Formats: sequence, structure tokens, C-alpha cells
Amino acid sequence: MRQGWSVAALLCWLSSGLSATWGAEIVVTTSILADGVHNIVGQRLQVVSLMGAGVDPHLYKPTVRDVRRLEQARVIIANGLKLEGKMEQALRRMARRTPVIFAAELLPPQKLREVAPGEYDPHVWLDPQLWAEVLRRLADTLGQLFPLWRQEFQARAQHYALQLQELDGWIQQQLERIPPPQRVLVTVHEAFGYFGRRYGVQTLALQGVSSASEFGLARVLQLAELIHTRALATLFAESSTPVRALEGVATAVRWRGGRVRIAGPLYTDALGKPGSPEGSYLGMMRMNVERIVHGLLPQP
Amino acid sequence: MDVVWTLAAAATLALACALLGSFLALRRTLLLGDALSHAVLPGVVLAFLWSGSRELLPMLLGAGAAALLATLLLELLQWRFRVHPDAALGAVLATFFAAGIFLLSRFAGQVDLDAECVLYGELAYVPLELVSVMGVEAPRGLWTSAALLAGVGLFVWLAYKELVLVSFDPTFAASIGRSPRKWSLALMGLTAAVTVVALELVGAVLVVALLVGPAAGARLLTRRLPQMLLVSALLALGAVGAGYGLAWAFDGALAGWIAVVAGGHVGAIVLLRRLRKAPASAQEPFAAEQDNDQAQQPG
Amino acid sequence: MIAIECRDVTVQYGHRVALWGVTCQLPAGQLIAIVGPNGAGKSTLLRAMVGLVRLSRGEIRLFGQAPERVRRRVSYMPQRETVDWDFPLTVFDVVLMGCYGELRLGARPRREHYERAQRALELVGMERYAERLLSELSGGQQQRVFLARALAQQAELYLMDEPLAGVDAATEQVVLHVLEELRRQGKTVVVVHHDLQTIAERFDWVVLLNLRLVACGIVPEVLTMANLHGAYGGRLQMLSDVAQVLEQRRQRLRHG
Amino acid sequence: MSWLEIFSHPLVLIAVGGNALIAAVLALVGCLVVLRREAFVGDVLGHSVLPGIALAFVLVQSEQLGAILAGALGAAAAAMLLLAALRVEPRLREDARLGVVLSLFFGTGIVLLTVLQRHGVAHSGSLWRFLFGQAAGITPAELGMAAAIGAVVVAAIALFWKELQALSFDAEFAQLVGLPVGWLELLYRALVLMAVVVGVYSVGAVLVSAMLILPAIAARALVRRLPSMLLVAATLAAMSAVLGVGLSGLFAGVPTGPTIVLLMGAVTALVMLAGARQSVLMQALQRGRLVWQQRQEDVLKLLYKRIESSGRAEWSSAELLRTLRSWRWSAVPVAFWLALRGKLRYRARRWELSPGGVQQARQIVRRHRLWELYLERYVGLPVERLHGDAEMLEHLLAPEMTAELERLLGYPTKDPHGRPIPPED
Repeated sequence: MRQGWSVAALLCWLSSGLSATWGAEIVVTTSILADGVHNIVGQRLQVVSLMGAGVDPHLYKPTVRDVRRLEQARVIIANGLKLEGKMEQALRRMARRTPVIFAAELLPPQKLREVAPGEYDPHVWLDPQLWAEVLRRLADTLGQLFPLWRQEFQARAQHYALQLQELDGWIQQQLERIPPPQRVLVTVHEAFGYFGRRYGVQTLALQGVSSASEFGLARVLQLAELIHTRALATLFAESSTPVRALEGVATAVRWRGGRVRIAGPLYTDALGKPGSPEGSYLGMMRMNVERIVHGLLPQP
Repeated sequence: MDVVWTLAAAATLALACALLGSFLALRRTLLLGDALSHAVLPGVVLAFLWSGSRELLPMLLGAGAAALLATLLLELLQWRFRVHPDAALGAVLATFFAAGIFLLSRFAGQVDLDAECVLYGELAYVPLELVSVMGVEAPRGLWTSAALLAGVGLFVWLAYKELVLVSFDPTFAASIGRSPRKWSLALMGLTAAVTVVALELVGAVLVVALLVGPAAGARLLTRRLPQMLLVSALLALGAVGAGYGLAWAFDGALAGWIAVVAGGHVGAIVLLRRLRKAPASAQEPFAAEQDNDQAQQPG
Repeated sequence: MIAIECRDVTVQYGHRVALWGVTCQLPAGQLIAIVGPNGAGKSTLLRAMVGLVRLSRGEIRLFGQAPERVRRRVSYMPQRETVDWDFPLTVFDVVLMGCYGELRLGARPRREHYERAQRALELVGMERYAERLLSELSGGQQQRVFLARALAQQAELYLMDEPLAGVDAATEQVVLHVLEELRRQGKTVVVVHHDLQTIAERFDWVVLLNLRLVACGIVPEVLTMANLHGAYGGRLQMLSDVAQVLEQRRQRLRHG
Repeated sequence: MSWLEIFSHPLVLIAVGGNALIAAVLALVGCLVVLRREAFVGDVLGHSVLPGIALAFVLVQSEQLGAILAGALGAAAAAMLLLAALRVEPRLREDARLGVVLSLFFGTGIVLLTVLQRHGVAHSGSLWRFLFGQAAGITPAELGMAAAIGAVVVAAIALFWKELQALSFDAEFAQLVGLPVGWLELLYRALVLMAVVVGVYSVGAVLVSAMLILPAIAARALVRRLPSMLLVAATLAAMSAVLGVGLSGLFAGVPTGPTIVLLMGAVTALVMLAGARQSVLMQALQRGRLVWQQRQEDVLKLLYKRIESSGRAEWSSAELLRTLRSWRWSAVPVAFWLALRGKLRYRARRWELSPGGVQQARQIVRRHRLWELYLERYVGLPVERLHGDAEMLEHLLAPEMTAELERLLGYPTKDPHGRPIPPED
């Protein structure tokens, strides 16, 4: 994957950094990224995320102050792989003035899921192992930008990676409780690709990777058919997309005689409200897995 | 610096829209902008699917082609099939837009593309995209809107006489050899160009607001055409400035606030004129005639 | 010298026949009236003379040439109602439009044009209203502005559509005075008019029309009881019945 | 999945029912809107709903059907009020008023959206859905709501039919006649509001304005009378909805809402080109039929004149062919057609006009010569021009007009060229 950051950017960063009158050191797009970066830089650098909780990164409308923050940030970190829609285009063009790092694009392509020729699934953070690697690479890159704290960033990344490893083990163990045929995750838009790949959970979704594309009736019927034949019991709503779409599928399955309920909502593209348990990445993932397990375990 | 860039780009675009909007207001075809801003979607999507890239040029070509087709269809519906202008506009607008969404869902479903993202620009991003032309570094948006303003300005400067004549008295214009059809098509084409460029830059809602608001407000405030053009330009700049201030104060979407101000100020003017006229006991010398004039055209 | 020559002029709007086989020669330097009942095709004939209307059959020659080629020498004054009088223009702006025919794209009017417009305004007695807005004018004043605009064109042939319709007495006098002034200058003036009384007193030539030419010539010869009965009488009812039948059968009158 | 399976699937039936109902309701109201030349109001109202919904989201913090609808209704009503209020200023024309309200409300909608985003209200992004609509995801609750509002709209139109008709055609007259114009105007606006709000919730703002306008234009071109126009518009709309849902059910990636609109657009285009009376095709057909009828009458007249001049009433095949060809090549197929219709007979190796043929020919010649006399005596056309115009008019005269013409001309027996005018029989 091409390097998201270039030497030229470093030079102009040096010049613009000094003139920074106000604004965060690091500006990050999604709240999930912000949580990760915060775990790398700790208190050294101020981390600000543009998108709040429950916001669908794809349909995000920037405000004037967001632009000011981007303008004056020392480093901008975005997820990339077209998660941020229109904003990504603008950020790519900004790369000449301010260093912009596309976190997901730090990973080698073979580790990514290709959903269409040249298009990759951006939801890398839902696989803790992969997310740990992203953060590790991010720490190296940030280390180059801030040589003073290189070791510290890498140490913190390493420490956080252990927590992620522990989370990974916990998830593995939790998912064991679900009988294999039931290990199917049905959501509105296809966010759990990496999660499914990591833990052997099959994922089905109404929409493709982008939550903005409009699904047709055919997809609803096809999904309902699949759910009915596989006798699946639970559909999962998401925090950043409407639940109405799933109700259609549920109605279809119920009419075919199947029993199905809508659980969740799961957090996919954004963390929960700050301060709440699902306000941090680790909390969010635990909440998600608990809800998945609870949802997929056969009801008494 | 981002403030200056954004304001400059928005202001130049607003001026171009205000200038053009004034003539559209006189010809009562202000809604053309709204119709075209929807009608270009299929053209843009086809351009994207065909060229596989979101670069400006293919998008503009696609949008331009769609706008031209929409304009011809409008003419056909109105002249050949006697459909009322409003209905023709609505029909073309909706069908073209639906075609656009159809193409998007059918062929670009997987690729991360949607009406909101592929078509409508975002004014806030303007300062972030710097491009250097002849050594001067300025946002791409500023260059395009400056070129647009130059184009519209030149057109109005050169064809001012003809535009006024054709809009005021088409029959007389025809009798001295200036064909009204040719000039109205030229005006429609220019509107299509402004809409297409502005769409890519600031999004659909702002295009309509900038085309309609200042022109409608100026129409109320002034009595002579040259004054109207000037006042509509000032109102446009005012809308951009006030919009930016409000967007900054409430940390809201810039395009949204400018649209609110551009649309809202007309309501305020109407209210003020109502208040000023109602208690005014001493009628102006010609008010008698003016009143019957108003009676003749109940809007 | 013949100013206007019409040969078998036939005009069809969609499927309604407006003019049928009108053939006549109108002399130059005369005050000519086109008169006839409602729907007789008076305005259509005038607009045909300016080249604003496509002829289904026949042709029209102005000074021996096609109307399109002599635009500069012809001035046309449309009916008042065709215009939005709430347009943000002053009286002077409108009169100045009379000179636009000579100005190239982008060329600004020069001093001589301003003077010509000023003189035209004086001729119609509207010079005090030069800076006044259109929306502040009465019906008569609007008519005089249109007349001034026509005069500003300084043409040889003036074609005026109902210049005296619905105007106050003062404006009527001004218009008639201007018509006489134009005739004195040897210009040809063709006026669509309905009041036979004024025509008898003030006009030289008359074209009596009702879908087809009833009569054309000097006033005393044309305004005879027989002709008037022919034009206004009922016996041409059959013709309008047929026009009505054409309408129903959607039959285009293509012939010859 | 085949067509049959699709339409037996309960979910599809809901989507079909919902979309067809909404399309029909919008089409009914659309007719009134288009006839009142307010077609663009639908588009403006559709977009003005956005701030209302955003506000409902801010207050209720979730996607409750009731709250969303209340918000949408409130905003649309406010937009309508503002439109009416702005009407007080004559300098502000209709298109300016619509543009101002559109930008004001749509701008407010976007501003509220960013406020929602800032406060992290759940799935604020989904508001865009109300613009582009999610016609495939119609839920039973929405179907019920659409049915309820549909019933109200249909009942109101049926009940107050003549009043609404009068109001749309000539409001001043309606007032003079004593109709409660104020209340009727309110009723009309309420109908539009309800239809638009329900439509926006399920198919999106832009598709609403399409369904308001397209069926009305198509129906107007197809039928003359207002009641049948409403019926045809509603049927066309419902049919394209059913087909649209079916297609989007069968083929993946085919969006439901836009497909319905495209189908409706295609129907309208088809009607304009081929279906309607004044459509391109129909007029061509009519003209064709007329010309063919004229050709037959011309040939009959030609043969009758030959009988008149040569005194012989039958001809050999060669003679007949020579006569026809001398006049015009196309006369040959026409004669063949006349033979088929029994106007021309082949007896004992001879061609002759059948009694019916003779009778029709005489009538044509009679009309022709009467016309020549009229044109010569009243219209003052030069004699050599008479034949041309009379040639044209003879085909058009209805029998009663010919009798009236004869009475006017004083029952003449000779035409301007001295030829006898056959009596009427």
C-alpha cells in the first residue's frame, strides 16, 4: 500500500507546525481511531476526533470548526479505504501541506478483505489482532514524526497490544459457547467481515460495505430466504444505521413461519457515548460480543 | 487562512449566481437551477462509471450532457406538448434524479458511491484542496468559481442589451432581428454551466439558495435593473459572510447556514416592506398608480 | 412606389386559418389603416409583414425585398398587453431599445442614440417622465413610451398594432399628431385600428379584412356600404364554419 | 425467484401494497396540484420536510414513526404557510417564492443535521434516507398509515368533488357562487400535506414530486374529463408501482423507489409519443386516414367526370388503367380498394361504377361545384384559382352544410364553368 505520508509533508509540517495558534496536535476522523491513537500517544499529544458517537462516517457533514481543526492540526489520521466518503478526497489533496496518515492503508493489501476489484473493506478495527497491528504501525509512523517520543509510543502500543490480545482470547472463548450452525451474524451493513474472518463467524448483511447504498427488495428477500433455511434466530441492528431496514427482513422470515428477533444495537462505525462502558474500543468490543453471544445463544 | 479561502471561493461563486439569478428572476425561471441540480445526477454517475474516476473533467462533461438533455426535454414538453413550465420542470427533475439513483444502485452498489458523496460538493472542504496555477497557490474551488464569475460577468457585460430586450419584450426583440429563442437557450446553457460547476463545489442546496435568494431580495429592494444587479451581488456577499459567521458561532454546516440566510433574508424584506407600507398614511405621489398596478398582478 | 406587396398571403395557426389568400399592394408615403371585425387576422397580417409569422402560402415583399432583409428600415410597435410593465426599467431605457437594432453585441449606445431617444420622447410629450419607472405609468403613458421607442428606430416603414386602443384623449391626440408628422416626413405608416370614424377622417388608405381581403384602396372607395357589409356582414359565416370544420378534422390546408 | 413466487411473497405484497397505495394517493392529489399549476409545490414541500424530521430526531432521540411524521407534517405545514404569506408581495413571483422557501427549509434541515451529528444522536446519518427514500423497506405499520391517509384523501375527493373542481378551475367564481373557498383551500392544502408527508417517509422527497406530477401529465394527455383523469392517473401510478416493486424484487441491485419513477416516466413519455389524441403517432394516423379517404373520393370524381364527358359508363381494364394513370399513379391502388369496397364492379369483362359508387361520386361532384360557385360569388377568388381551393374543401363538407350552401346560393343548376350541378338524391 502506498505510503500515506511523504517526506515533502514532513518539511511543510515543520514550517506550519510553528504557526499553529490553536488546535489539537492530532486530529482523527472516527471516534474508534481516536481511542486507538489515544492509547498510543497517551498525554503527550492532544487527540481530537471529528465524528461523535453514533455518527455514520460515510454521511458525515463537516462543520466550519472541523475544517479549522484540520487546517491547524499537526497530524491528521483517518481510517481510509473510503470509509470517510467525501472527506477522504479532501484529505488526500491536503496531504501536501499537512501529514495525513490513512491508518487502514498501513496494512499490507493481502491482509485486507477485497469486496470488489480494487475496493477493500475499511472496517479493520473489528478484528482486535488486525487492529493491534494497525496501531503498532501507526506508532512507528508517529514515532518518525515525533522522534522525541518514538520509544514511548512503541512501548505504549506494545502494552495496548497485550490488552487487545487478552480481549481476543476472551472473545474466542465467549464465541465457543455458541453452537457452530448458529454462528451467523446478520446485520444491516457489512461491517463484521474481519470479525467473522478472525473468529469463524459467518456474516450476512443487507447492504454492501457502504451504508449509503440503497438496497433493493431482492436483497431483502434473498436474505430472508437464507435466514429461514438456516433457521437463524437473531438479526443485529447497528448504532449508526436505521433499524427499519431489518424489520422488513424480520417480517419476511416470520411470515415464512420462522421465529426471529432483532437484537443489538451493535457498535460498528463509531463508539458509544463518551464515558459510557461502550465509550472505549475495549468496552465497545466487549459490549458487542456480549450482545452477539446473548443474541445467538438458543433461547430457552 | 482557511477562513479567507472559504469566504473568497463562496463569495465569487455567490456573485456569479447572483448576477445570473437576477436575469432568471426577471424571466421567472428561477427554479431552473433546482431542476438542473437534480437532473445532472445521471450524467455524473455515467461519467463516473465510464471513466472510473471522480476527477472534475469527466464529471463536468457528464453533468453538462445531462443538463443539455434536460433543457431540450423541457423545451419539448413546454412547446410541443403544452405542459405547464412548473410541471415540466418537476417531471424532468424527478425522472432524471431517479435515473441517477437507479444507475448508482444498479452499477455502483459495491463501489463506495452514493448520490450524496459522488455529486454534491462540500463548501467546507474548499480550503483544504490547494492547487497552484501559474505559481499562485489557491484552493481549486476558488479557481473554478473565479473562472465561472469571469464567464458569467463577460456574458452579461457583452449581452446586457440583448438580455434585457429579450426578457422585457420578446416580440419587439424578434422584430429587430434578435431571436428570443436563441438568447433564452444561451441563458439556460449558462445556468446549466453555473449549476454544474457550483454543484461540484458546494452542493445542490447552496446552488439554489444563491441563485434565488439574492436575486429575489434585490428585485424587492430596487427599482432599476442596474441597481438590481448591484444589490443582488451585495446581498449574495452578505449571505456568504453572515452564513459563515453563524456557521462558526453554532459550529454548523456552512452550506446550510448560507442557504438559510440567502433564503431567509427575502422573508425579512417582505415583512419590512409590509410594515413600512401599512402605517404610511401619506401616499407617495404615484402610489395611486402603483397600487392599481399591484392590483392588476395578484402575484 | 409600392412599399408593401402581399401575394396570396395565407396564414394558419395550428389548424385555425387566420388569413386566406390576401393579395394587395400598399403605396409608400401614405397613412394606411388595417381594419375589420374581431378575429379578422388584422394583427396576423401586420406581424406577417414584419416577418414574425410563418406564411402557409404566398409571400410578402417590403420595398421589393424579404422582410428579414430590411429590418433596419422597418419599425414594429406591438400591442401594450404583451409586456410585463412591472419590469425594473425606466421610460428612457425602453425608448433607447429602439436603437439596439443598430448596435453590435456588447456595443454601448453612443451620444447620438441618447439624443435620438430624447427627441422621440419630446415628440410624444413624455420627456418629463424619462427617469420614471414603468410600473408608475398609466395605460396612455405606456402607449406613448412604445410609440417613442418606434420613433427612435428612425425607420422608413412604421407598423403599429392598435396604438389607439384604450388610451386617454390626450394620448390619442399625441398619437394622431405623430402619425401626421411621419406622413409629412414621407414615411409609410400601417396601423391596425378599429374605429372607422377616425379612419375616414385621418387616413389615406384602408385594407378591409375578414380572413380574406374584402377591399383595399383609398378610403372613399373602400369604406362603402357594400364592402363593409361584405366584411362585417354575416354571409361569410360559411367561411368560418369551414374553418371550424378544419379545426375538427385536423386537416392542414396544404395546397398549391 | 419467478414472477409468481415474487408476488406471493408476503414482504413483497406489503411493499407492493404500500407503494401502490402511496403512488395512487399522490397521483390523485397530483392531478389537482398540476391543474392548479402548482406542480413545483410538491417538490418544495417534499424537501421542506427535512428540518421537521431532524427536529423530531433531536427531541425524541430515536426513530419513532409518530414523532417523525409529526415533525414532517409540522415542517411541511410551515412551508405552506410561508408560501402563502409571501404571496402578499406581488414583486415576488411564484418561482421566487418557491425558491426562497426551498432554500430556507432545506438549509435549516442541513443545519439541524450537523447539530444532531455534534450531539451524537443515534443514526442521524439516516436522515438523508428521507430524501432518497427506502421504498423497499416499507413496514406493515407504514402500510397501515398509507392506507388510512389514502382512505381520507379518496373520501375527501369523492365527497367534495364538485367544490374542489370549481376551486381548481376558477377560485374567484367559486367564491362568487358562495362556496366556502377558505375551508376548501384548507382542505386542498391538507390533502396535499398528508400525501406528501406519507410519500416522503416511504419513497423519499424527490420521488414524491415525481409521483405528484408524472401521472397527472400522462392522464391529462390521455383523457378529456377531469374525473376520468384522476382515475387514469391513479391506475397508471399504481401499475408502475406494482411493476417497479416486482422488478426490484426479481433483480438484485435494482432500487425500488427510483424504478417506480422511471417506469412512470416511461409511461408518460409513451403516452406523449403514441397514446394521447394529440400525440405524434395518433395525429399522423388521423392525417393518413383523411388523405386516404380523399384519394378515394378523387378517383370516384375522376371516373364520374369521364362518364359525364364520354357518355360511356363502363371501360375495359386497359381503358380504366390508362385513365387512372393519366391522372396519378397512386390512383391505381385506390381504384383497387374501391373495387374491394364494391364501389367499382367488374361485370362481363367490363369495369363500371356500382350504383353506390355512382351515388357517392355525384355527391362529391355536386359539393365541388357548389363550392366553386360560392368561392367565386362571395370570396371573389379568380376563376382559375377556384378549382384548387374547391378541390380542398369538397372533402370536408358535411351533408347538412352542403344543403345550407345550396340554399344560400339559391339552388343553382350550373357551376362557374357552366357544368351541371347534380341534384341531391
